Amino acid sequence: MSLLEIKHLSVQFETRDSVIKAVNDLDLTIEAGQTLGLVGETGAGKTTTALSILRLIQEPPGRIKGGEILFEGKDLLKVSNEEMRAIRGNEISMIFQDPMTALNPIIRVGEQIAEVIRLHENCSKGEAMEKALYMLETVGIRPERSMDYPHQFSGGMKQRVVIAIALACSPKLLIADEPTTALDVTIQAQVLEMMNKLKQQFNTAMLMITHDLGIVAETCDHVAIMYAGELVEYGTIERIFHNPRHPYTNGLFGAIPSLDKDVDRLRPIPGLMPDPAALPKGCKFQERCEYACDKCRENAQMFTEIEPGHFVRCERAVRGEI
Amino acid sequence: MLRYILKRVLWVIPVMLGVVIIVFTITYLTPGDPVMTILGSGYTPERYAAKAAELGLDKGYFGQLVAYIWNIITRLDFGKSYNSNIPIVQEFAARYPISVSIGLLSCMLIAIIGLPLGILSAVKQYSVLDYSLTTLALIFAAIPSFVLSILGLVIFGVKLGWLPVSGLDSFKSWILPVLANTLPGVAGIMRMTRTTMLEVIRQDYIRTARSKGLKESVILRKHALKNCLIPLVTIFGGMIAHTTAGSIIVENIFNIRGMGTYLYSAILARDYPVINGCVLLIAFVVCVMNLLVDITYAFIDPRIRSQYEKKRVTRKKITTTKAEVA
Amino acid sequence: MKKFNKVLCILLALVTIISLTACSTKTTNPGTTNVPAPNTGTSSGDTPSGVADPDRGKVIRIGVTDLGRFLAGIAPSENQSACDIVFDTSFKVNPTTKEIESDYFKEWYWEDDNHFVCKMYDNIYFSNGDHATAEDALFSYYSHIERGSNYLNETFIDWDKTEIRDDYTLVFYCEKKNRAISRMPIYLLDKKWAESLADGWADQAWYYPVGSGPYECVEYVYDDHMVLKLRDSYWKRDISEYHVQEYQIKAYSDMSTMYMELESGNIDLCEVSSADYSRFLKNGSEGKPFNVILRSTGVVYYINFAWLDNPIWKNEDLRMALAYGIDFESLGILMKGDTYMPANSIIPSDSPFYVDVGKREYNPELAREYLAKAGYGPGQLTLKATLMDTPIYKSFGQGIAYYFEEMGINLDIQYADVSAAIANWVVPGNNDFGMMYSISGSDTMSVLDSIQQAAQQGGVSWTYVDDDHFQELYGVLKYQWEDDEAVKKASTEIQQYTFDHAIILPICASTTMIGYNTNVLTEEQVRGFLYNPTIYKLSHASITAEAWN
Amino acid sequence: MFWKSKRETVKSLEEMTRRRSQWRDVMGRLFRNKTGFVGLCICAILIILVVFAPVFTSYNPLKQSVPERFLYPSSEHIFGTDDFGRDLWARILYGGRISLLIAFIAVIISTVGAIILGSCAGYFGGAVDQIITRVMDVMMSIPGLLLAIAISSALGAGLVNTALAIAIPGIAPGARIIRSTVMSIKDCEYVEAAKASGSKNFRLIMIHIIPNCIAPLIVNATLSIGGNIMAISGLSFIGLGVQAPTPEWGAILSTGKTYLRDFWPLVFFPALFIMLTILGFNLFGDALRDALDPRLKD
Repeated sequence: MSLLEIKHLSVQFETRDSVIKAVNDLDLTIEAGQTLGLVGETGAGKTTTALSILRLIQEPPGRIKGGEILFEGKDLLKVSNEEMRAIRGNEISMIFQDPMTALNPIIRVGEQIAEVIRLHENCSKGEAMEKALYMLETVGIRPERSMDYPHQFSGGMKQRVVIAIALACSPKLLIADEPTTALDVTIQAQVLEMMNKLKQQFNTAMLMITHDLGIVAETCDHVAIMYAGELVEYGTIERIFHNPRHPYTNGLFGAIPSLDKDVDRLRPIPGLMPDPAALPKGCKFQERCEYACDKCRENAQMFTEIEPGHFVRCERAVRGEI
Repeated sequence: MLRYILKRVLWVIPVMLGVVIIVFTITYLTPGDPVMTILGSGYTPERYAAKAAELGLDKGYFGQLVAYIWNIITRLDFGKSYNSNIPIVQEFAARYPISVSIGLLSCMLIAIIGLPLGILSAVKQYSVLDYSLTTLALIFAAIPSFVLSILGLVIFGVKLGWLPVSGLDSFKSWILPVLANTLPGVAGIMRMTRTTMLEVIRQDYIRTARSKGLKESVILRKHALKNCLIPLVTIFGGMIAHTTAGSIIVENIFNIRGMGTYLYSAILARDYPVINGCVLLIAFVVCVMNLLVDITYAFIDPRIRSQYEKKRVTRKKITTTKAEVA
Repeated sequence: MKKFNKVLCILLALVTIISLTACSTKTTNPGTTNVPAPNTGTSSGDTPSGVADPDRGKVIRIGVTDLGRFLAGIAPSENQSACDIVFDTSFKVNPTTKEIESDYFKEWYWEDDNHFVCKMYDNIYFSNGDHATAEDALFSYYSHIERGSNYLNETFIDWDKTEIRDDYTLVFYCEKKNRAISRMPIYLLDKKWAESLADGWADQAWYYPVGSGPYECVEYVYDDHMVLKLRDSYWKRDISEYHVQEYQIKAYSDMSTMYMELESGNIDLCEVSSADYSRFLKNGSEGKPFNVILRSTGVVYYINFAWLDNPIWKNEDLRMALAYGIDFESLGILMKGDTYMPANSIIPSDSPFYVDVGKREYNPELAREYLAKAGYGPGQLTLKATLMDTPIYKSFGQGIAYYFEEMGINLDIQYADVSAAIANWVVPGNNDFGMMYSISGSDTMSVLDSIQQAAQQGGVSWTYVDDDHFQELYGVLKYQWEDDEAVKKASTEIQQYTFDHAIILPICASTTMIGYNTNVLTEEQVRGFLYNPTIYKLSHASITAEAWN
Repeated sequence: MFWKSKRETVKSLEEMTRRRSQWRDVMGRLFRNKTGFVGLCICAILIILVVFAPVFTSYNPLKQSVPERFLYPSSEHIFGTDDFGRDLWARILYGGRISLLIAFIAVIISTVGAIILGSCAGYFGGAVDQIITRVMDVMMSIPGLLLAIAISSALGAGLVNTALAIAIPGIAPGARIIRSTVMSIKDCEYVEAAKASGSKNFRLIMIHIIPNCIAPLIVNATLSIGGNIMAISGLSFIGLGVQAPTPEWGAILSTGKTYLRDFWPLVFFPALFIMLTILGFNLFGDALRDALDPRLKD
């Protein structure tokens, strides 16, 4: 049994005059202790997927239309609110994109860490605080700073605090939503390294959401490429990096500057993502795809396994035409 | 921190000086001759000169201004009412406590009713409850308070006879004036709370708190409420200052002998020392409340507190945050 | 769905408000044009006097809009309602007998053509124990003038010299025998006490005065209330003759609140606006514990031109323009509601001296013609006036603004409270015209009383009529002592002359309306309060114990 | 808030186009907002009624008619008549002219004042800022209505005086908003660029800074119209507003209070119109604020 198994997840945002289909029929699996990279452009639905797992989508306007999210065999979409709360922060926890705003500005950081420990580990205030100090130390912050407020920390340190909160209860699954986007490059490296280390230490599975393939390469076991609310390619890191099949994945690689490969110039993917409120019929990527044919515009593309553990949502790629 | 508070306290002095000058100038420029008003039909040139000298009105603008400020500072003497010849301070002592009691009661009610309703309607955004509450708030904020007061008086005082019409003699007689003061305020505070709360519960740290698995009630109480209260402190401070100043309209209609009626009769009688005194007193209270608000701010918001502790106090920052809040 | 909710909420709130307003509505229409007869006989709500609760009326609660101060002069206003029971008064007209009587003068007479002799009682004591002599009486007369109470307070300063003949005799030397001097209501003051106050006059005399009357002020809270208590003894009468032990006079800053207090029985007596309450004369009080009575004050409201301040009024065409350009009947109804009584002459039509002088029909075209004849095209004439912010003046101001606009005269009206308005009036040149009525009213309904301000120079500057023939006729009324025929003739002539030449423009008869609590007072008793026709001065002569048995 | 969040280097022209498309967005959001639309409709209807008053009533609002006093609403007088027999519907329409005119004049005066003081304080900083901020602090410590009362009792009654009395207390809060907006955008690159290319201060303020402050200003102005209407009626209640017989909602209402128990139309209709106006402008202002600040709405 996989640690987390998402089946046919669909999420919509309903506003007064349009329905935005953020996630469409998404399937995803994470094994215990493993790291899955979820890659895509801004607006592809990555964060929505992550929030759906924790059931943190704001309702209204958001709505989970269908599907299952099986965590250790339990459908998270069906459990009661109390059960869900017992899972959040304890078994699944999340690191958010912007550390600047993720911490409550008027509560001391030590207390913010201790809070989650006391909630889930049934211990006294003192014990919780003790563990919070330990966590701070673990993420590389001197424990005496636990009495400080978030605004007294730099961005990287704030993210460390967020990570400390996320890992405080040794969760089985950690969702990291672009944990380094808001940070300086040097800090990014430190934070990533630390996350990797801690992941090993706590034996935590991780869903790493990012648009940075470099980060994926450093941290992940599997990669899922997401576009316009659906997965377009999935496979182990080696497969995807060495044998990308979907034109979008190819485009992503073409858009990264690289030192070791001799590329004349970057080839950014032309055009924009389709309006999620009015998705095209057929392949969602058709408008930007240089290989798009009439069939692509007609038929919805199937997510097909082209080699063991490597799925692609592109008929032409399946047929080997690309 | 102490230095900041001290600085802030000292700041009251120039502001009050400014207020005195503005108010004094306005009344100084007002057409109409106070000596004439006092003497009325008893006018003779000699009596006029004597009265003008007695009131110090023969000294010219600066002379009068300096004398006025000097009397206030040294003797707390705001002068005497032209109309009643009673020292204004004496009337303040009798009337201000009444206005303050009504004002504070109203403020308490406003807080007790307005805050929870605002929070409720923010938490239950888009629900029927939210719509009813916001609509009611809009309507109550749009009804002039004397319409509300007189309606209450006619219905509960005269038609039903449940409540006394005027005065403040019994517990019952407080109900209508306090309510008349409260309802428009509740509407305002409710709307304000709702907006602030909506803003707060959309913050990332609330999502963080949720992701920790905290109960909604805990999130509201521990994470959202305090953050929501910070901007509201400013509004409440202003509200307390204004409400305790006494409402001209409400006090008039319910015939309460507070600051409002004092000011009202002074306006009708062009009794300028009283008008000046009332405005000064109220402005002073506003200043003190602003001071308290700023200090409270520094205590409850660590971001601002640490600014002062580092002694890199730049008032600009505070003003900007306040302006944004307002 | 969401939109529906919102609409529903708004509708609901509107319905609530409408129903709230509607439930306070009665079917009666406050404004109808027929003139009702004043309600006669006591109201059915009155308890028969035989089974009266002996404590009934021991304490009388009175509502006023301005508490006033005792000896402050007319501006700021002298305390009209309470002075009469705290002080003894020199002369006043008894409303029933129409005779002049006095509290502290035993007798008064013209010794010859110049000397008016007043003899005081010798046993007058003030509330502080001082004994009153002619010194005090003389001081009172001068203090009255000194305070400035004379200008609006029906007083003619028409003596040249005064003399104290003995301890209790005061003599006035006048150029001519005149009627006016025996009409001055002067409160008897304690000279020793007054002089001891010196600069503290305003602190003591305004609030806790020493008088020789049966009541004294024991509590005065500025702008709020005062309490007048019956003294232990009164020099003139046995104190047990007085039934009312205590008057509580309460000030209301908003008239509507005062009326509501009357309607809910929390005050026993107050003056009510006739425009507002005249319906009760017609419909009765509908089972409520209060009733209203109406009284004609014997004088009229009239428009006065500021002859002295603005010479344009010498032009008769201009005066005529106003006489035709204002619909006096409508204006009167706007001011007095159902209690409107027409007045074409300067005294009310029920006066024994009344002469049918004729009537001008409202004729705006003719008014404009007269105006053109006077040399003013549309918009060329601007008139200014300051009015008191009392209901009667406000109605007058609004009403007249319309007619002025119709005539093409620009109007600049300011409103001010009573004392500020009077302060404005006494300065020459502030007003081009004004509306005036004799505040004290007249029980004799004579021309002399009705338009006394028109013959009085000084004080309010715009009331004096600068017309020789008019003043000549008025002089006859004032000084002709013996020849009643001559007075009658002059009275007739002055009415006709005033009408023909539009010297003064009468609007309507002045009336006053008092609301009272039927559980505490009877109509008879209330009429007893109305010693003075326009303001219910609390009169110690009429509210004695007999009235309650 | 969007008007100060965009920090990309944009040349002036691009800035303009961006702003234009932003306005389109804002307008779109505004019209999609149902309550805001209702508010806009209320305001529009009121303004049309009031501006074209002679079209909607043939009565002269000053025409007195004694036999027609206190008539209840009928087909002839849709709102009935008042204590002087004047048609109430006509008085309300013409009165709206006065009330709205005063409110608008006051808003214009206070907005212009706020722009001048706020932009000077924010742009020049230093001593100018210190002085202006201090004066604003002083003004803000006197409660608005109180200051209005003091000014209006000094100036006397009348339309312009009332407008002025209401406008002056409104300057300080507006100036604060402008000041903070100006301070946040004056360091933006496009302003810096214009400065570098030698624009004069005045030109800079007019062309680059003011347009960026327009949004919060409009919101502030719209929301303060309601407050102004309330303040005017408060002044009229005290007797300091427009003098009778000039029709003005607050004045009509305050005459009506005497007749509340017996003749409801005289209170109900002016109160209704005051309420609708305030409601309309508040709804519209709220929607405008939401439209300009999309964070609040999802």
